[in-house]
Amino acid sequence: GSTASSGKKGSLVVAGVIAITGTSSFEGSNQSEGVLPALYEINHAGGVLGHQLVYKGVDTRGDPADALPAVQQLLATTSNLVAVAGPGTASAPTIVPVLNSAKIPMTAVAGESAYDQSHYQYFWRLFPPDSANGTAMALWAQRKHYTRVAAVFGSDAGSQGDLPGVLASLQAMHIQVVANISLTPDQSSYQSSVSQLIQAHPDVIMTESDAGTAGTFFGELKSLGGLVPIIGTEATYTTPWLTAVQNAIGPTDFHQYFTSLITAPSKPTAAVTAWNDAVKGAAHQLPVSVNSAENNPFAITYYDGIITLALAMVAAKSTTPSVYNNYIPKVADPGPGKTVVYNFAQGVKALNAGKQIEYFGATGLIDFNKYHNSFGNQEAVTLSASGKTVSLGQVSVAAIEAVPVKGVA
Amino acid sequence: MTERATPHLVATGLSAGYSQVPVVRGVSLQVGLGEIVVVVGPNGAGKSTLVKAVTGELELLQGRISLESRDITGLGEDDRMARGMGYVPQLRDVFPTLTVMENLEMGGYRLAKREVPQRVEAVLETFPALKGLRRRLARSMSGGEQKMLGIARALMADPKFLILDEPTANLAPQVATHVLKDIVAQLALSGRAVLLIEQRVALALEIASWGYVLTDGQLRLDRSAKDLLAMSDLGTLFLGMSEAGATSLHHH
Amino acid sequence: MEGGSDVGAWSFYITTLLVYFVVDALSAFSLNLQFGYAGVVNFGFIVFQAAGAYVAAVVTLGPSGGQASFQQYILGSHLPFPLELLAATLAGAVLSLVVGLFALRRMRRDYQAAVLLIVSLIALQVVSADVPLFNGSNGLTGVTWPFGQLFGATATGSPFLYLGYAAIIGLLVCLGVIWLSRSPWGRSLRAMRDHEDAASAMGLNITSLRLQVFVLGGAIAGLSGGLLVEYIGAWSPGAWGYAETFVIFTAIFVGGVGNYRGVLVGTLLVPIIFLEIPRFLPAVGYPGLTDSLEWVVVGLAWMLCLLFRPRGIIPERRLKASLHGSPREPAPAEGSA
Amino acid sequence: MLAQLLGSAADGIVVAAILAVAAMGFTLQFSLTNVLNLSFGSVMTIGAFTAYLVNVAGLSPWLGLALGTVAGALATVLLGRGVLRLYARRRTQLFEMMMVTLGMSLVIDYGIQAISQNAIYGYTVLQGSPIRMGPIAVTPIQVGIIGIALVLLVAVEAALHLTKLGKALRATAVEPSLARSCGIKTSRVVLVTWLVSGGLCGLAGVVYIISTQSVDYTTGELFLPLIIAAAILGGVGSLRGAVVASLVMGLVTEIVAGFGGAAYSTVAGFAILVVVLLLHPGAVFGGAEDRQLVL
Amino acid sequence: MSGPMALGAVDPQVVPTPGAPVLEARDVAVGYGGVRAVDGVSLAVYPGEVVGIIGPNGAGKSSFLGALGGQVKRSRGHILLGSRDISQLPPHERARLGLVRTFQTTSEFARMTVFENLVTAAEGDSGASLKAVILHPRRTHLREQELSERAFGIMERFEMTHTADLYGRELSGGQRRLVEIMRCLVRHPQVLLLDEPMVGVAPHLTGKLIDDLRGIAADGLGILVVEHALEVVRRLCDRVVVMAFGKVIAAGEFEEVVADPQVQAAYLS
Ligand SMILES: Nc1ncnc2c1ncn2[C@@H]1O[C@H](COP(=O)(O)OP(=O)(O)OP(=O)(O)O)[C@@H](O)[C@H]1O
Ligand SMILES: Nc1ncnc2c1ncn2[C@@H]1O[C@H](COP(=O)(O)OP(=O)(O)OP(=O)(O)O)[C@@H](O)[C@H]1O
Ligand SMILES: [Mg+2]
Ligand SMILES: [Mg+2]
Repeated sequence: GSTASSGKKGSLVVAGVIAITGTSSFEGSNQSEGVLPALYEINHAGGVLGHQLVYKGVDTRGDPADALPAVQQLLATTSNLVAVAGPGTASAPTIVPVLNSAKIPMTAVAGESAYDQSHYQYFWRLFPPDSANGTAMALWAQRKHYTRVAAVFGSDAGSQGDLPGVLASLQAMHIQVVANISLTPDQSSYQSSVSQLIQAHPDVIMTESDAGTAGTFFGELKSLGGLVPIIGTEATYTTPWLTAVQNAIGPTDFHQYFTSLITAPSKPTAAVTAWNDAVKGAAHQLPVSVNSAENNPFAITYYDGIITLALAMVAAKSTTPSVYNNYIPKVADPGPGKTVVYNFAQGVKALNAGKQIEYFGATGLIDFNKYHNSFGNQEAVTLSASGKTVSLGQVSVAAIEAVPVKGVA
Repeated sequence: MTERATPHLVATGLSAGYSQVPVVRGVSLQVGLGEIVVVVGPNGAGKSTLVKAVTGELELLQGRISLESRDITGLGEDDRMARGMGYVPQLRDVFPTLTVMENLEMGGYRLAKREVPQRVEAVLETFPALKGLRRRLARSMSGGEQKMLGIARALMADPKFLILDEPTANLAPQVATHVLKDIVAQLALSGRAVLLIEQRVALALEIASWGYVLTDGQLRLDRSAKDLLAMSDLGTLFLGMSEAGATSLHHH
Repeated sequence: MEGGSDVGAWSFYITTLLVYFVVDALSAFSLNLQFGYAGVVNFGFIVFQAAGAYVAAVVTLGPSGGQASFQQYILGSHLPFPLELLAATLAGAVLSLVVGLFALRRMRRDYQAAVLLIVSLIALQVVSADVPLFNGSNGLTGVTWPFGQLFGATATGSPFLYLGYAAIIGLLVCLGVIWLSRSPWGRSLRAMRDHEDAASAMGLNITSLRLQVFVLGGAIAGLSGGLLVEYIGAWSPGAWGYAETFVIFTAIFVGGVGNYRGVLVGTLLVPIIFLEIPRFLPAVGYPGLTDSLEWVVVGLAWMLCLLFRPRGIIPERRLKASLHGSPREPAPAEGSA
Repeated sequence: MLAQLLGSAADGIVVAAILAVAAMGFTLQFSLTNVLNLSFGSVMTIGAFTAYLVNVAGLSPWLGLALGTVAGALATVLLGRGVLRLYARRRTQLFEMMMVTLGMSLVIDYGIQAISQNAIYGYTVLQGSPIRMGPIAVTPIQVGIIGIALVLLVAVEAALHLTKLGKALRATAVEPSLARSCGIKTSRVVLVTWLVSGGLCGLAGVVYIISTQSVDYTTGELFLPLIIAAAILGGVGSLRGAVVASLVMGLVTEIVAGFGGAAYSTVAGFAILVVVLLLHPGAVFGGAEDRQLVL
Repeated sequence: MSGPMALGAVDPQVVPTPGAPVLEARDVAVGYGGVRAVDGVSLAVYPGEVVGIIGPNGAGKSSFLGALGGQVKRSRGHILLGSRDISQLPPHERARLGLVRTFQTTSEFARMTVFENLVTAAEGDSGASLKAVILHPRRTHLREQELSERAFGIMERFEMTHTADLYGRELSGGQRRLVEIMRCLVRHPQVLLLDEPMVGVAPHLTGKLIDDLRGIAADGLGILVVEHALEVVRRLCDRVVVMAFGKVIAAGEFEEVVADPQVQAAYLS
């Protein structure tokens, strides 16, 4: 549909610095599923201070060496760049300093614990660090009284991030790891790994890997009769993974066995409704179906990040990055006397009315600490046979922080 | 040139070379049925290049070639062979990774299946040395054995027009003589056409009916073999020989 | 707008490309020496660059914090300039010695290529899987450049200085390579490439020559890796997939095998222009479509180059004998009459 | 322990069968045309996607198997005739041709990525429930794949060494010009090479995704190094060699994986090649160095 | 006759004592799987002497030369260069000790010019090593000049100067053969092994070659030549060895050997 106002002022660019091709190309898909709906919502509400926002993908190819010129090219050629979504895991170490010194605010998704205590002024992360997700999984296993865990993780960079957190948390909770299996991506068969797993007699599998690998692995696991409950990381709760594994073991078994721990909204809120609307509005631009985008935790996080940044621009009455950057916590963090808003339009309205606002996101409460990190409760979910997200329960931030995880700083 | 046989192959104004640069320039020659035609000349004169132009391995830059009065200028190597040409190259004359038998079968590629065993036996009869080596890979044979195989391979198809580029290289003297005096001469007697390149000039001219002298890519002489053999100054004039060399040409 | 387009952003971008150009030129020169001169088809080239990069990184990062820190690695220390580059060079050389000892055995050249390709894959998998070695698939971060204390901690913070620094090193090494390949030693390499039996029958020790050129090339690769990692500050398996070797090979082919001017042109064209220009293409279709199509364009450009310039843009030149220190002019070509 | 070994060995044979089909196609193509075809994996992907589309269209998976094979053959002929030959006419050399095939694989792979929207598609057909014999568990289709590999080995090997056309293929591979001067129509002979090796390639793509149960644009590309390794280990041009090498590599990878080294299983497979080189340097030496392209 | 700069630094051990052979083969045998190509050949070449080997195709002549040069594996026997046993040495070390050879199938360097083909022939000497090139640039330069003088001299003699800048792969069959031989002449070997050096060479050049080979033999070098052209053998060789079925069946002066009935039967019938 056409947007409310167009072309009155020049458009502004939100760049997605992410792997779009190469082995980590799923990152790019996750990102566009979140950023595009956010932009749709913002533009539909009249844009930011009269400017329309447009998305521009910048391909890092999952390689720090490729990412650097890509970002510099972006900076050189894009005079109307106001924000960056990303960078992702592999390229963050190279790119974060560059963007920071170019004074471009970024909503990063790099889970590395190196950024748990980031001092970069323009770095903002709405994601839990990798270790938090792992701790939540361990806590969930404890709650379910599982005692024999098998860890099955892909050996690729994208899939290894959560593993240390998982192992350290299980150790802290004295839960036995009976098998720690690493899967080299894209083999023709994982039969040997499957039989190794079966012989370890686990009562639960904790897992993350790329979608293709997971499909093959769990398909073979099922055909050899070894299915047990599966707890996936946040990254498994994305369409390619879900589809691949669902295809491989069938929707009924999938629903019965699979749980994933994801960053979660505390309850169905107005923000979630706004998110769903935004996805529907942007549907024709998305590489995946509405349903799968709606349930993609990465996408939701990106969405929240962009909405927050846009609100900060409105609050600062400026699209100048170095100016609005300081307003980012001001429009998100909770505080006394603040008006809670659940979407961009509400926020603009409140700000224009001279109020202070707190954007309560589709992922829930946003509260940046001094390291520009914010993450919320984690939720255990599964997919119903009809493809709807079903919540199974919550793991609170407090519980996660209470686990004395050693070795994962 | 009234005494020459009816031409089988006629090449007129041939120019050919490598990377568009002509090596052989404006050469015309003919080979008739029942004739052995020899091309002689110093190293690098362009003899092999000329032959490759005739077989079609090299594209012509200029000129026309006809076989049995039909123009074959535009035909590829394989089509020319299908019209009864046979060729023993100077280098790379066998399939090294194939056995002797397989090499011979390839030589008889265009023969009917039942004819092949017969021809193999006939050809091996002319080169008894190969008889015991049927299953040997060509690349594991001695230089001379490979040359024999190369010739035998070309004989398989019983070509009407045979081109031999230094067929006696690497051959022991009596085998060389056998090739020239028995095999080649016999072919001509039975009405085939033969185009021969040889460095054993005297021996070649002895069996040949016609000879061409090629130097520096151009034809210098076009005479009957007898006339050429009689020219005492042939060597010194056209082959760049010293007196001593010239005598050796005659008493080889 | 501070973040927007200005001279600074453009010059940083171009500077980065130029730094990459230096690194790629080093790689291409070394690969050309190995392939164009010695006929060794080193499809594992990028591994030796990676070795240099990793070693340069760990010897400057300081002792590893072990499992407790966010990255683990071996050999952690604080070596000052130029020791860290020497270490990188040495790493490339030592690794190529080890690999060369089995991969350079007498075998068909295309087999050898494939064996080295496989070495490249093995190395990538081992480094990805073995976290204590070089922090596994997450790779190493936080690498600084040697003159950080003087000019600002990261190389990207003072890119022009870094470019100058890299260019001087690159120039010296490249000139050295050119000089060596024109020397009698370089000629021996070509003889070996063309006919091993004949070369050894003339007294050339084929095994040793091949190992020499492999190790020398590996050393230069290591050096280039060191220069690269100090600039981008991070290194991970994502940066050295085997496809990267092909990019350099293509640069050589596009420019002209065996001709260093051609190689330079190819280096400018392929890794820089081929791989950068598509970034300027306008976005079409669903997100990601442009990026896929970029690679299609790269592939096509690649193929067209090879089609229209099969010998490269500047093909190998014949070394005319008269230019070769001979006091005599070669006689003009004449017939032998 | 023994049970694990037996189980892994059975898995290894299954993997080997898939690898063998691909490696036979590769080794055939390589030895007969002298092109080290780095787009072989991409053609596998084409075959795989064809089978997937047949499945989506609701047709029999066996038809998918057949059409995947045909698609591989056609794609190979098209590339060989349409593209590689252009280069051969311009006297492109062996290694430059390898670069050309690499460019080709970029175009195909990323073309497929663009068309397939970079998604992974499930392909769960012909699975069936496993047949169990103690620690060994194989599905019927896996047995089928092993059968297919063996039949192909015997058939192609016989064709190559016993038929006139087979011999002509080998002759053309070593001395194309001499072959023409024997009257062999080399361009027709090469066409057969493309067809057969391309068919094997397409078939390999399909059996590969039957095993992995999913297909995306990287399917073939990721499998290619293993194929090349198997082809070399077996001695290029030897079908028997390719099959034996596939068997060795399949067994090694699966046994290593079965005993806990899954992360290193492929490495172990490749390492075999290295070990063979070290122990027996002459093993993979053979054939002339100065081969010409045959296209 | 060594120039201002010795190209082949000769191991003192290799210099034969007066009256002793410069090359000696003792009971050398070569087998290929089932085929016994060379079956116990013993033979000595003295300084200043040209020895010819003749014999039917497949007699084992090239295999014997291969065993001497190190290209083919011996199954038994010893090879002595001067007083040194070189049986275990790899080909390049034999070459450095002064044993130089040509091949029956020409072995020109295809992507190097004829000129480069020639100068490279001297490269096996340590003068071209990486170390020498880096450490002694001046010496290397002088050596290059000296080499190119020699190369042009030799090319002129064999009317190949006009091909100096042609690549090996652009030569005609006979020209390749000439390059093969000229490469040997660039060096100052102790022993020269020639495998059918005259094949495809135009007749007038064979005369020159014979003169040249006799000339360098006179300088004290030993030459062993395999040749089928009897006329050449007669004019070139001091002594002839006849091989058949891997064995030596006769040896002696040319005229007496060709008159030998056994030789007649095996070779000349
Ligand atoms: N690689 C090999 N494998 C098996 N047999 C071989 C091999 N090379 C040579 N032979 C055989 O060994 C014997 C001797 O071969 P060799 O090349 O030494 O003969 P030669 O005397 O040089 O013959 P020619 O005069 O034809 O060159 C021959 O019967 C040949 O078939
Ligand atoms: N492939 C090639 N590329 C370029 N030039 C070539 C090629 N082959 C031959 N030539 C040149 O063409 C000329 C003629 O070569 P050709 O082989 O026809 O000579 P020839 O008369 O057969 O000599 P020979 O008696 O030595 O065999 C030579 O000067 C040679 O340098
Ligand atoms: Mg010739
Ligand atoms: Mg011989």
